[in-house]
Order: sequence, then C-alpha cells, then structure tokens
Amino acid sequence: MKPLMRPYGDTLNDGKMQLSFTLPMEVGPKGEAVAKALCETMGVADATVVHSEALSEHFSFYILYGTLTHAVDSDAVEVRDIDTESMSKDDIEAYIDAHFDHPITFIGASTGTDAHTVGIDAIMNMKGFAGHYGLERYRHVKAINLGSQVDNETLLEEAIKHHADVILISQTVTQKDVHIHNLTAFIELLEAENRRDDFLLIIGGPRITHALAKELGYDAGFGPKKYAHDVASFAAQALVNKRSQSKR
Amino acid sequence: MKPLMRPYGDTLNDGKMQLSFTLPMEVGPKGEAVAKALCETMGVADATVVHSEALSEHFSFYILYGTLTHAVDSDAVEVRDIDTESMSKDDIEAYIDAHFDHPITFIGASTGTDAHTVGIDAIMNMKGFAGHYGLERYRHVKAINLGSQVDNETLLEEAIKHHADVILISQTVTQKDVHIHNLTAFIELLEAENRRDDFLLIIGGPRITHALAKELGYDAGFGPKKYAHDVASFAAQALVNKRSQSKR
Amino acid sequence: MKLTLDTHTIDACRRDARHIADAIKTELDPYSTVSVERTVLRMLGIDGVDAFDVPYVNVLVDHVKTHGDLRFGIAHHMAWAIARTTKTPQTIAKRVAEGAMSLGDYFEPTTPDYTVLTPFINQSFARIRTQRQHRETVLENHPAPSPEKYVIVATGNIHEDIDQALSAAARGADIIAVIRTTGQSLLDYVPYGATTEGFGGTYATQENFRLMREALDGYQRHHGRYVKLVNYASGLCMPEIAALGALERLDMMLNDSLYGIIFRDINMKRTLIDQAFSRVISGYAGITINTGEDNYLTTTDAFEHAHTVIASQFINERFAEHARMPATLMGLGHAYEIDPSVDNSFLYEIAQAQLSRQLFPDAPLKYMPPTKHMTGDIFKGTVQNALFNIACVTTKQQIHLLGMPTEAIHTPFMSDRALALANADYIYKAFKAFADSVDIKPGSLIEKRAHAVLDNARTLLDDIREEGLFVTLKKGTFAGVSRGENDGKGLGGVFKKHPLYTNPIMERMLAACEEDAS
Amino acid sequence: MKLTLDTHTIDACRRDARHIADAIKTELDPYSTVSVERTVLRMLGIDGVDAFDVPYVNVLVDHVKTHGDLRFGIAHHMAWAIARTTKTPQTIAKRVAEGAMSLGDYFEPTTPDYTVLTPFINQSFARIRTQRQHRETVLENHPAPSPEKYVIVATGNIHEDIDQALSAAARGADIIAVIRTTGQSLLDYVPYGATTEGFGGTYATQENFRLMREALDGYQRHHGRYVKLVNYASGLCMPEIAALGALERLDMMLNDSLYGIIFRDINMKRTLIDQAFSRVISGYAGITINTGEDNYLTTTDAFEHAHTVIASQFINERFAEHARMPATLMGLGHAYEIDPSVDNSFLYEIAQAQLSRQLFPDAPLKYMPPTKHMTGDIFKGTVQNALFNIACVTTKQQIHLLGMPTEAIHTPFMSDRALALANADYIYKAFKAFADSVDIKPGSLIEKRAHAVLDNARTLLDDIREEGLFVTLKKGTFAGVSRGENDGKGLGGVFKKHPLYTNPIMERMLAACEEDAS
Ligand code: B12
Ligand code: B12
Ligand SMILES: Cc1ncc(COP(=O)(O)O)c(C=O)c1O
Ligand SMILES: Cc1ncc(COP(=O)(O)O)c(C=O)c1O
Repeated sequence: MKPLMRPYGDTLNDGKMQLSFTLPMEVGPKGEAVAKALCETMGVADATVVHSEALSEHFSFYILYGTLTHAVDSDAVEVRDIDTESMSKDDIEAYIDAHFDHPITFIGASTGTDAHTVGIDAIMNMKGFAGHYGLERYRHVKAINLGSQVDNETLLEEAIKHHADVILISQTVTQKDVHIHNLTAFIELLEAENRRDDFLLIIGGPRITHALAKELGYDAGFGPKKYAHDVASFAAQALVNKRSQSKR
Repeated sequence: MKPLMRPYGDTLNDGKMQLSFTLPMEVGPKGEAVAKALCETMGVADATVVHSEALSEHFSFYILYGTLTHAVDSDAVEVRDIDTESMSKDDIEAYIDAHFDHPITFIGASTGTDAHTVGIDAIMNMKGFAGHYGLERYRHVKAINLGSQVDNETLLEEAIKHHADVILISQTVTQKDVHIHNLTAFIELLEAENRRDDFLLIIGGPRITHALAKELGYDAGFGPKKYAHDVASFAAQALVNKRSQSKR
Repeated sequence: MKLTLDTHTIDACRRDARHIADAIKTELDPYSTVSVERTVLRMLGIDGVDAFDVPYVNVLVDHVKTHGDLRFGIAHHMAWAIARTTKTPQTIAKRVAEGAMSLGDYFEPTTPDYTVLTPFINQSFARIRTQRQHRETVLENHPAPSPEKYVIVATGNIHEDIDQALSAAARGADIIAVIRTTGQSLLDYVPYGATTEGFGGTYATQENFRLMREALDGYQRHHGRYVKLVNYASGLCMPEIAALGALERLDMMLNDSLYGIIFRDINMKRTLIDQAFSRVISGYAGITINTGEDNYLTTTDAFEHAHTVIASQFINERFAEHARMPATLMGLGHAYEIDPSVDNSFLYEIAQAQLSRQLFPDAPLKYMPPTKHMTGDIFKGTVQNALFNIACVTTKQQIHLLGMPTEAIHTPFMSDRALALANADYIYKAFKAFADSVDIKPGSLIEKRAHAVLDNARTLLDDIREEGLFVTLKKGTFAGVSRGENDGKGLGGVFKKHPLYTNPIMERMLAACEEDAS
Repeated sequence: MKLTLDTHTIDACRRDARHIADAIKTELDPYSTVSVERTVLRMLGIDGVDAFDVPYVNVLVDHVKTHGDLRFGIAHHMAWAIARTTKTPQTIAKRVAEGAMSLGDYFEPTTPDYTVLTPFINQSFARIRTQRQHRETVLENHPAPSPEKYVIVATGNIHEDIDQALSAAARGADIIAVIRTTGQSLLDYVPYGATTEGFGGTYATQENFRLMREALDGYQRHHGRYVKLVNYASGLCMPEIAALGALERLDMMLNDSLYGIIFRDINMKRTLIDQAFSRVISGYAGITINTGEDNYLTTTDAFEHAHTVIASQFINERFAEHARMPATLMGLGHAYEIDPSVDNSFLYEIAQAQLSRQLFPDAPLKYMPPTKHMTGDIFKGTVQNALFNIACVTTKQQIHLLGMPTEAIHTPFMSDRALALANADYIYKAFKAFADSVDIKPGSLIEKRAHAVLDNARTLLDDIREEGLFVTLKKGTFAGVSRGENDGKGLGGVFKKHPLYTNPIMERMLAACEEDAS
C-alpha cells in the first residue's frame, strides 16, 4: 500500500485544512463566492468561509476550512537535507585534529544591506545561541566575523586575504526575494573571479533551507534551530570529502 | 480587462496565502517536504513551512505561507443568494396586511437529535436576537416554535395540524454531515407524503447557506447574521410569488 | 488576591439552598426510576445484551414491570429469584431474556433474604474500590497539578478518539473528556460495545470507557503521568453510567439534573431521582462530578444571569451533600461567557470567577471557556481563550476546560487541541505568581460586581426557597428555559416505591461514605 | 496601580544622565557635519536633484568642500552668495549644479549679512508653523486617544503603502509608520521623488512623505479622525529627514543616535551631532520623537539587560532637553521582549513597563511589541501580542506599537495589521478599568523586580558618568555591540567649526522654543 498522505482533522484521510487570505475586493457574498472558487482551483472541496471581514472598502479577509482532495505519495517526496551527521563540539574538535594539520578558517558576514547580525553571531560568536557555543570557541577553528551590511566584493576580498576555507553568509531580509538576488550575485562574482572552488560556501537565515542553498549553487544551507556544531560538522566533513575528491 | 482575482498580501496579485493542517506522520524534514508537496498539488508555489510541531509520535502540524498560482474570473463566479429584498419589521407587517387576508403561520423546530435552540429561538421568539425582534412579535404572523430534538415526522404532523404556511428548520450540529442526512430525509418524507408544495421550506444554522438549501431542495437557507426580518421578508414575498404562479 | 465578601449573605445563601434541596429530597424520596433499578442490576454484575441488542438490565426491568411488581424494587425480585434458583444474576438475566424464566414465578410481597445478593455486590464494590485505590496510588506518586488542563475528544469513533486523546496527553492534557453523541441522552438504555458512529460525540458504552481508560493507562505506564478520564452521567441513564464509570475507573462525571431538565427536556422528577443515586455511586468511587451551570450562560446573557450560576452552585452543593460527597469531589461549574464587546468584560469575569472560588473554597471548580461568543475568527478566538486562561490562573480555578480556537466551527481537530494546550501552558508560565502579586482594590469595579452578583444570588435563592424549585424551573429562571413538573422525557420511568422497597446498593454505599467521613 | 519607588535613586539617575549627556554636548559642540549643512540648505528652500539624481543640497555641500571652506558653515557661504548675486538659494543651487557658478567666488572669511537669508528661512518656518498649527487644530477637535495604536507599512512601494495604510486607518489605526528600505540609513543623501522599489521598507523621500500625508489627510477629511504619520530621522541624513518631516507634517520621527551607532555602525560623533540638530527641528515642529531602547532587547536578553533600557532612557531624555523639547514630545522607547519560556515573564514585563511609566510620567512612552521571541507559530504569536497589549493598558503606555502575528515571517500583510488592531481593541475594551481596579502588592515579585532594575540602572549610569559614554559604547554595554569612537560610517562627514561658524536655523529654532516654553 502506498503511504498516501492527506491532511487530517479528526478522521484519517479526511483532508481537513485551514486557509486564510485577503482578496482585493469588497467584503460580501461575492467575495465569499470568489474565496470558495479559489479553493476549488486548489482542489479544496466543500470550502466553508468561517469568517470574513472588511479590511477597507476595497479589500477583504477570509478564513476558510475545507477538504483537500489531493494526496501525495510520501515515498516519492524527496527530502533535500544535509546528509552528513551532526557531531558534538568535542567530536568535531577531535575530527579536525585527526583530519587536518591546520585550523579551519571560517569567514562570515551578513551581506548586502542586511543589518541583522544575531543569526551570524549565533553561529560564530563565543557565546553562541540557545546554549550552543559559537565557532569562535572551537579548538582548531579560526572564526572571522565581519558583521553586517558587508557587500559581496568586500566579503570575497577578506576571504582571500585570510585564506578562508569556509565562507558563511547570513541573510535575514527576504522581502521581494532580495536574499536570492544577493546570494546569486555572490556566486556570479566568485565564478567571474574563478574562485568558486576555493571555498566551501554555506548560507543561513530564517528563510534559508538546504534545498534553496543547493539550488542557488551553495554547498549547504541552514535555517532556524541550527547551531554552530551543525555547521562545523558539515563543514569539516565536506572539506575532507572535497580534498579526497580533488586528490582522485 | 477581466477582473481576475488572486489573494493579496502586500502587492497586488502577489497571491499570498496562509495554510495550516495536520499530517498523520512524524514531525521532521520529511513531514515538511510532504506539506510542501501538498501545497504544490494545490497550485501554491514557494510554500514555506513557517512552523511545524509534533502533535504526537504519529501526527504533526504545519503552518505554511505560499503563493497561489491560480486566479478566478470574479465575473464568472455565481453568487447564489436570496434575491428578494430584506424589509424592516414595519414594512413586512404592512406588506402582509396588503397581500394576505390571514396571518402567515410559521412552524419551526431544531430537528433530529439536535438540541440547539438558540438559533431557532433567535428567529422565532419574542425577544429575537442581537436587537432584532423575533417572529412572535410580528403582527399578522403566527409563530409556533416546537423547540429542539423534534423528529421529522412530528414536525410534519404539527405543520399539517396547524396549517402552516412556512416550515423553519434549524440545524446546528454538522459533524459527519448529520445535518445533510437529516434535511434530505425531511424532503424525502414530504415527497413521499406528497406535501412538498404545501409549504415554504426554510432552513437555517451556522453552517447553512442559501446555496446549500437550494441544493437540498429547500426554498431558502439562512446562516449567521440573518434575523427574523430577513426570514419574514423572504417568506412573505415568496408566498405571494408562489400564489401568483399557482394561479397561472 | 481576595474579595471582601459579606459572610452573612453567604450563610443566608447556604441556608436557602439547604432548604430548597432538602424539600426536593423529601418530595422525591418515595420514588424510584427504571434507570435506578437497572443500575442496581449492573451492580449485581449483570452485563451484556440480548439478540436485539437490548441490554439485559433493560430486559429484566421491563420484564418485572409486566411479570412482577417494580414498586418493590428490582433487588427484591432478584433476591427472591436467587434465593429460589441459586443462579447468578447474570444467568438469571440471560434466561429471562431467552424467555426461559420469569421472575414473577419467584416473587413474594414480603422481605426477601437480601444477603443472597451480598457476594455479587461485594464483587462490584471490590472492583470499584480497587479502581479507586489505583487512582489514588498513582496520583500520590504523580499528584495532579492545579489547574488541570481538560480537553474534549468528540470524533464519534472511539478509535479516532483514542488517537486524539493520546495526542492531547502527549501535549500535556491532564484530563480527557469523551463527548457523547447528540442522541444518547434521550436513550433509555446504555448502548453496548465499541462504537464508531456518533455525531458530535461518541456513544458512552462500558467498552468505550474501557478502551479509552486502557489507552490512557498505557500513556501513564510510559510517562508516569496519570491522565484523568471524563464522561457524562446524565440523560435518562444517569445512574447506570455513573456505575459503569465507577467500574471502569473514570475520574470525573458530568452530572447535573438541571442540565438534563433544561437542555434535554428530561422530566425533572425522573432525573433528580436518578441524580441522587448517581452521586452516591460517584462519591463512593471517588469520582469528581462536574455540574452544568456554565450552560446557563451559553444560552442567556452571561452578564445579566451571572447570579443564577451562583444560586445553582449552592443548590448543587447541597444535592451533593445528600450523597455524602466531600467538597473535594464537587466540580461546580461556571464559565467565561460575557460578550467580548462589553466594556470591562475581563473585570466582570474575574469578579465572577473569584466569587465562585471564595464561596466554594474546597471545591475543584470546573471553569468553562468562552463558547457562545466564539466566532469563525480563529485569531480573535485565540485571544478570547488567552483572557479566559488568565482569569483561570488569576482566580486559581482547578478544572480548566480549555477553549478551542475553532469552537464555533467544528468539534476539535487534533491541532486545535494542541493550540489550546499551548495557549494555556504559556499563560500558566507567564502569570505564575500573578495572583499573589496583585490585590483587588476595595471599591473597584471588580469588587462591586462581585457584591452585586452575590446579592442577586441571595435574592434569587430566597425566592426559590419561597416558591420551590419546580416552580422556579417553570418560570424559566435558569437559562431562560421553562419546564413543567410533569413534562419532558422519562416521566414514565418514575414509580412510587412500595414500603418494602429497598435499594441495597445505595444503602451500602451511603453507609460506606458515612464511615469514610467519620 | 502604582509602584513605590525610591526618589533618591531616581534623582541620582537623572543627575548622572545630565552629566553624561552634557559632557557629550561639550565635546561635540565645536563640530558640525555635512548632513547638518545640507539641512540648513533645505531650510533655505532648496529642493530637487541634478542630472545624476544627486540632490542639490549634496551638490552644494560637496562643492563648498572643494571650492569654499566648509568650516565656516554652508549658511556663511550662502549668505555671501545671496548678498552678492541677489539670487534665491534654489537658483544658486541649480547654477552650481550646472557648473555655471561657484560659491568660492563669493566666499569671505568674515561674518556675512545673515539677514539676506531671513526671507527664505521665514518661508520654511512659516510652512512648518502652519503644519504644526494644522495638526494642533485637527487634534483639538478629535483628540488622540490613549494608548494610540501604531502600525507599520513596509511594502517597499509608496502606492501599495498607501493602500495598506488606508486599510489600517479604516480598521482603527491611530498612527502609521512607513518603514524604510534596508539600505537607506547608510546613504549620505536623501533620495528624490515617489519610489516603488524598497526592500523591507520604502525609501524616505519628501515626495513619499507628501503622498502618504495627503492620503491620511484625505482619510481625516472623510472621517474626522486624524491619523498620525511616522518616519525615521535616523542614519546619515538624520537632520535632513527631520527637516523634511517638519515641512510635510509628519507627526513622529524615530530619532536616536544610539540606534544608528549600535545597529547601523554609524560613527558616534557624526550621528550625535546630527541628532542634536534633528531634535531641535522636531521640537520646533511639534514632532514627537521615538527613541530606540527597545532594540537593545531584541538583540540581547531582555531580562538581563532591562536596566540598560532605563539608563538609556534617562540619557535620551537629557539629549532631548538639550533641544528644548518638552517631555510631551519624548517618545522614549521600551519593549515587551522577555523570553516567553521564562516563568513570570508577564510580571517582569509589567514591572518594567510600569517603572518606565512612573520614571517619565509626562513622556508619551513608545512601547514595542514582542518581536524577538515571535516564531512562525502565528497562534502563539497572537497570544504573545495579547499579553503585550494587556501590559500596555495595565501600565498606561501611550504609543502602542502593535505586534503582528507574522512578525517572524514577513513584513506585515494587510490582514496581519487588521488582526493586530482587532487584538488591541478587544484588550482595550476588556481591560478598560483594570489598571484602576488592582494594586501591586508591596513586596511582590513585580515590585521587587522594578526595584532591582532601577538599582541596576543607577549603577550603570554611575559607571557611564565615570567612564564617559564613548567608552561605554566601546565596552558593548548596549545591545552587546561594541563600537569605537572613530569607527563606523560617516566620520568623514564631521568637521570642526570655524569660530565664525553659524547655523542660523538652529539658533532661531532654539530661540523660538525658549520663547514657547516661557
Ligand atoms: C532582532 C531583529 C532586528 C534587529 C537586528 C539586530 C541585530 N543586531 O541583528 C533590528 C532591530 C536592528 C532589526 C532591524 C530591521 N529589521 Co529586523 N528583526 C529582528 C527580529 C525581531 C529577530 C531576528 C533575530 O535576531 N532572530 C534570532 C536569530 C538567532 O535567528 P536567525 O537569524 O534565524 O538565525 C538562526 C538561523 O537562521 C541560522 N542562521 C542565521 N544566519 C546564518 C548564517 C549561517 C552561515 C548559518 C550557517 C546559519 C545561520 O542560525 C541561527 C541560529 O539558529 C526579526 C523577527 C523575528 N522574530 O524573526 C525581525 C525581522 C527579521 N526584521 C525585519 C526587517 C524588515 C527589519 C528592517 C529591515 C526594518 C526596517 N526597515 O528598519 C531592519 C533592518 C534594516 C537592515 N538594514 O537590515 C523583518 C524581515 C522581513 C523579511 N522576511 O524580509 C523581520 C522578519 C520582522 C518583520 N516581520 O518585519 N531587526
Ligand atoms: C450554546 C451552545 C450549546 C448549548 C445549546 C443551548 C440551547 N438551548 O441551544 C448547549 C450547551 C446545550 C450545547 C450542547 C451541545 N453542543 Co453546542 N454549542 C453551543 C454554542 C456555544 C453556541 C451556539 C449558539 O447558540 N449560537 C448562537 C445562535 C444565535 O447562532 P446560530 O445557531 O448560528 O443561529 C443564527 C443563524 O445560524 C440563523 N439560524 C439558526 N437556525 C435557524 C433556523 C432558521 C429557520 C433560520 C431561518 C435561521 C436560523 O439565525 C440565527 C441568528 O442569526 C456553539 C459554538 C458556537 N460558538 O457557535 C456550540 C456547538 C454548536 N455545539 C456543538 C456540539 C457538538 C454540541 C453537543 C452535541 C456536544 C455534546 N455532544 O454534548 C451538545 C448538543 C447535544 C445535542 N443533542 O444537540 C458543536 C457543533 C459542531 C458541529 N459543527 O457539528 C459546536 C459548534 C461547538 C463545538 N465546536 O464543538 N451547545
Ligand atoms: C452538566 C452537563 N451534563 C451533560 C452534558 C451533555 O451531555 P449529554 O447531552 O450527552 O447528556 C453537558 C454538556 O455540556 C453538561 O454540561
Ligand atoms: C530608533 C530607531 N531608529 C531607526 C530605525 C530604523 O531605521 P533605519 O535603519 O531606516 O534608520 C529603527 C528601527 O527599528 C529604530 O528603532
């Protein structure tokens, strides 16, 4: 039997789900009808408008419950996640000790016009975040945090100057996909300078996923609830793999 | 230009919407991937899981935001709403005075095993609801409220006994579509007894819409925020129409 | 946090309530009901249904109506039959059902030797005692917190209910109530076996009780924490269900005749008699009862009718005392139901909740969430529930029925319950020492409101004492619903007892409670 | 509701703060900045951009750097040029931009006849006064409520912003803030015209100010209610934007050098000098400033760093006093940012909010919602915001920044704002008289916490007084961020004034403020 997955309310496979959205039209029976019609286009049957309200004369808000008629075969769904195992700080230090004869250098920044530093600091600074020490506190690791509002050119220059092994980029503001533009521009810059293979490239932020990172041409991406040890585990192992591949 | 409607977040036609549902599987990257895959089946692009949590070992909950790629032509969306105009109590009384030589008799009940009376009371009792007097207080109206837990057979008997013009049915419990079964059974009963055309049939309740009423073979349906005057307006006018049609 | 309350007024309320409830007791003590008799049979160990799915206990009582004399009580008939046939009650039931035997053949209009029942009664009592002890032992190791988070499951299918309950337990629920299907309260029998077909709730059957208890005990074995189970000793089978709950270790029972009278149109005499026995059983089994005053406020205006809740709580307290229940088992009900569009709604709610708290200091009050003014706006509903949760911890309520964001939409989905539990947990944490950090100002709106509600409750109780509870119910004082003494369902099941009538179960339980108390 | 606070400690804090801010003033008074000079030009009526979209005010100041002597001040140069050419400032600007004229040609190192500037200054001042009067008249007829509901718009497109703002107004918002695009604060010029391309906010331009003000005035004309408009007098163009806001009748300005220093890495001397002028302008225009202490708590732990907020508020108060601002224009910032997983978080928040309230009784405090601990769980977020709203009304804050359920997800959608407004309205209603109905118990956790925070603030202010604010900023005391005196952006724009330097705008405004005050 295929593990077909559908939403669940209180009876297996009942397909129940909740939706909410705004429509650029006056509130009223017409708006409700349009809201339900949109649900139909989505395969949401028997949609009920449980709440509607005017946001202004020209906009209205709807909350609906309905029954999703679609299902997905969960076996067929690909999970694009970091495949290296996450180690503890001690184990990572031991691993680096065993596999490297020099400390690993991480250089990091919150780039573009993004002034959010808490995310990159969480990964890099001594103190770390939520009880997980940051890279600065790791033995055999050199962590250089350039702070925020760093442009792509400066980041690359500094990375070259410090012989960085790993570049860490944080992006928090995502409105109008500004992070995508910014991250794409950095890859293009590296390629233009023929530097793509000199570094392990890791990105992170609240809306970053590993899948997105791979799509954009980065080596890994980390989102919320990921900490320094996750990043360091990946980086150390990926550097070893990279070395062994380039040797072949 | 066609008035194509799409959800709206902060830029016209951006298609932004919010969804939430439970999946019958463990929380984790796989669950998130399935949640996003379900969004794809719905035409919701770039779905982001903004929150996920375990509800138990075998169930997990997801909140997502995404971009609906579908749109609907709002001109093509049919609104099935009561088409008679809603009058005030005074106007209704005058209207009945002018068009009828006997008071209109309404008989109402909350039927089946449904014990909710507040809805039917809101329409029928003196006091009414939310500042709108109920039918009992209308001149030229006779209002008989049978209360709740009334079975279909009893309701029909009483309606015949009192020469009711209008039958009012309230249905509040809707789990597993119990209201649909119950309302369908009443229509079947009327047809079996050849009584369908003897009454105007009106239903109401929190999940009742006019569209649903028509589908089930009733003359009208009233949901939340509808009061006695809405019902009486419809009934009086519909009775006049019915009479003039049967005369022809 | 404390209100200054007039103790004279409080005493007067208690005096009135005593008078009101005692008058009902005196009036109804000469009567019994078919459901009381069926309960006696269940406590004699009779279980199962006949070929038409009619429970044996119904078969027997109906049988006695025609072939015996029910006025003497079912125990009387059974004692004679057992004495004469030396068969077990269960065998007798089966044989009667098969038409192979008639109790009329053994009936005598003289006092039988009731000791023939003792071994069977002992067995049931032992089981109930064991269940009670098990509960007490487990709770001693893992004491119940305060407040206790109470959520409902209501899928209509006991197996889905179990999934939902286990998820709720995993998310921290302390109490699970299995809501009953819409039609059940008017059934004059208890359905049998595991069921999967309810609307707005799941049938209350002994097997469903057992299955859910087993699932929750499984949770307890894994996680140490005891999760309480609730059902409804209400409707036409009130005492039978109390008995089944006692046998299957339910921990709480919704149990309030006034609810049945008002909201299910059950005859008042019938259900008051049934209630008296059901409370004795629950008291004996250490089961907390929950009363239904909250429902008055879901039906009428909560601000105007606040005092009817207090008056009814006093009456319910006295009814529970008749059953020798300790205050610690009296989960008197009230609710957070004032229209959110009213200015200062939160202050009035605090006044009411704190008033109930102080009037019944030892009772584990059952505090119901906003329901009536919940709408499809699940975000506003989330805030309504948060305020309710704050009122709950600020006034130190015990049984905390969690509000669902989707209250106005559907019986709870699994996720609704999780959101409700998270809401409550967050409030408990954020407001931990709040009740001990603020005082109600003398002369403030909160205090004034509490005084007004108490005064009105007293006036109402004076009136009820004057006119009698039956007249009050006719006047529609509670929930705006009027019910006549001889109206409603189930009156046919009430009968006058013969002078020789005995209910040995009730007697033994009351004796045991007296003993426990002394 | 009131806390008992030690007045000696409070006095000591004020003494320290005065010392700290006065020392900065003494140190920086000999300096001016390019942005201050550009602001002077704007107040002379210069507007517009050159062929490369460079604002004329930038062109002129850059021009003077090479062709004149900026140490004398731009007014000095303009006075000479006007006196000699009898052209208007705007014409001069245009001609310089076209390369058709050089201010160097008219420059003299002696005091010019500044009265040639008076007609132009008069025009700007009159416009600002008219704007101020208009605001005051409208608000007299429809006084602002308390608290005032403040929401942000941040689509990046001024036209979409207007749609969003009008919806917010329709749903009851009292104040609309247009958030700025991520890059703007580091631009050393003010962009020009209506803009549609920002990220996480919309460019602050004079035209955007005008468009939004016009839309909100339209709302006011239809509905009577005045909706206040907010932008950011911060970043490298701080005083220029203050001037534009004064001309276009903004009602509030985020304005806090400490924010720029810490969170935008702007050089501290640069922005403190800019701030001094910008506050004078805002004070003159009757514009309320909002300070940014709340941001310390979004970046570090709100429980541990609570006292840094209080200390900074005292310092900011003194900086505002330098500008002759009345307390009624000092929207000192603070926030509800304690981790919701902490026990008694609500009590600590109440302690902090009430402390700020009592320390600055006449200031319209700006109270920021939970942001840091908001997650994608929009239902939990709704509860977090409800608690914040309760804290706001319970401690009687004035400027109530509403929390968005989607704070952790995106800049607000139109519906998010509506939900936030409904949440606040409901709480205002439900808790209307709450603050007046309860008292904080002496010795309670709330009181103890307030005392501890105040004591710590005092110790910190003692230390800052000892070491100087620049050293404190280097130590990373605020928000855990360390900044050096000569680091950060914009230091190049700071210059030492010549003894003959004059800023006639600043002088006249200060004089007018003195007069108003007396
Ligand atoms: C704190 C905060 C600020 C502070 C930042 C202080 C500082 N020094 O960083 C201040 C107040 C300065 C600020 C300003 C602004 N903010 Co802000 N801010 C936030 C807030 C409240 C919390 C962010 C945070 O610190 N999270 C905690 C960290 C630890 O989480 P994190 O970043 O996700 O990091 C974790 C992972 O993602 C990962 N990670 C992150 N980076 C990296 C990098 C690598 C290499 C790796 C491996 C991992 C990794 O590891 C971390 C630990 O698990 C959020 C709202 C929210 N609750 O999320 C808004 C928010 C991020 N801000 C927002 C905006 C718009 C702004 C402004 C642009 C507003 C304005 N126009 O003025 C300005 C920024 C201007 C600019 N130039 O950037 C928006 C962004 C909207 C969007 N999606 O585009 C948010 C979501 C608020 C909102 N709803 O509008 N902000
Ligand atoms: C009050 C209430 C009760 C009271 C009812 C008291 C009474 N005398 O009616 C009590 C406490 C008794 C009760 C019991 C139960 N309830 Co109830 N109850 C509610 C509650 C809180 C409010 C309903 C209400 O009164 N609304 C106010 C009225 C005025 O609104 P309305 O019915 O929509 O009526 C308006 C319109 O719909 C229309 N209208 C209604 N009827 C008609 C008829 C006609 C002809 C016309 C023209 C118009 C019309 O006009 C009215 C005015 O605008 C709702 C939750 C909620 N907030 O909605 C749950 C709710 C309806 N109850 C529910 C349930 C499940 C039950 C029980 C079955 C639970 C149980 N198993 O014990 C029992 C009922 C048992 C039974 N046999 O029916 C569910 C139903 C779920 C579902 N969708 O299937 C709800 C939604 C709660 C929940 N989320 O679980 N309930
Ligand atoms: C006290 C009380 N009893 C009983 C019920 C409902 O149970 P039933 O109708 O199944 O008897 C309720 C419902 O809320 C109740 O509050
Ligand atoms: C006091 C203060 N100033 C300024 C800003 C941001 O403005 P900008 O970065 O556009 O200067 C903020 C943001 O929250 C603030 O709190």
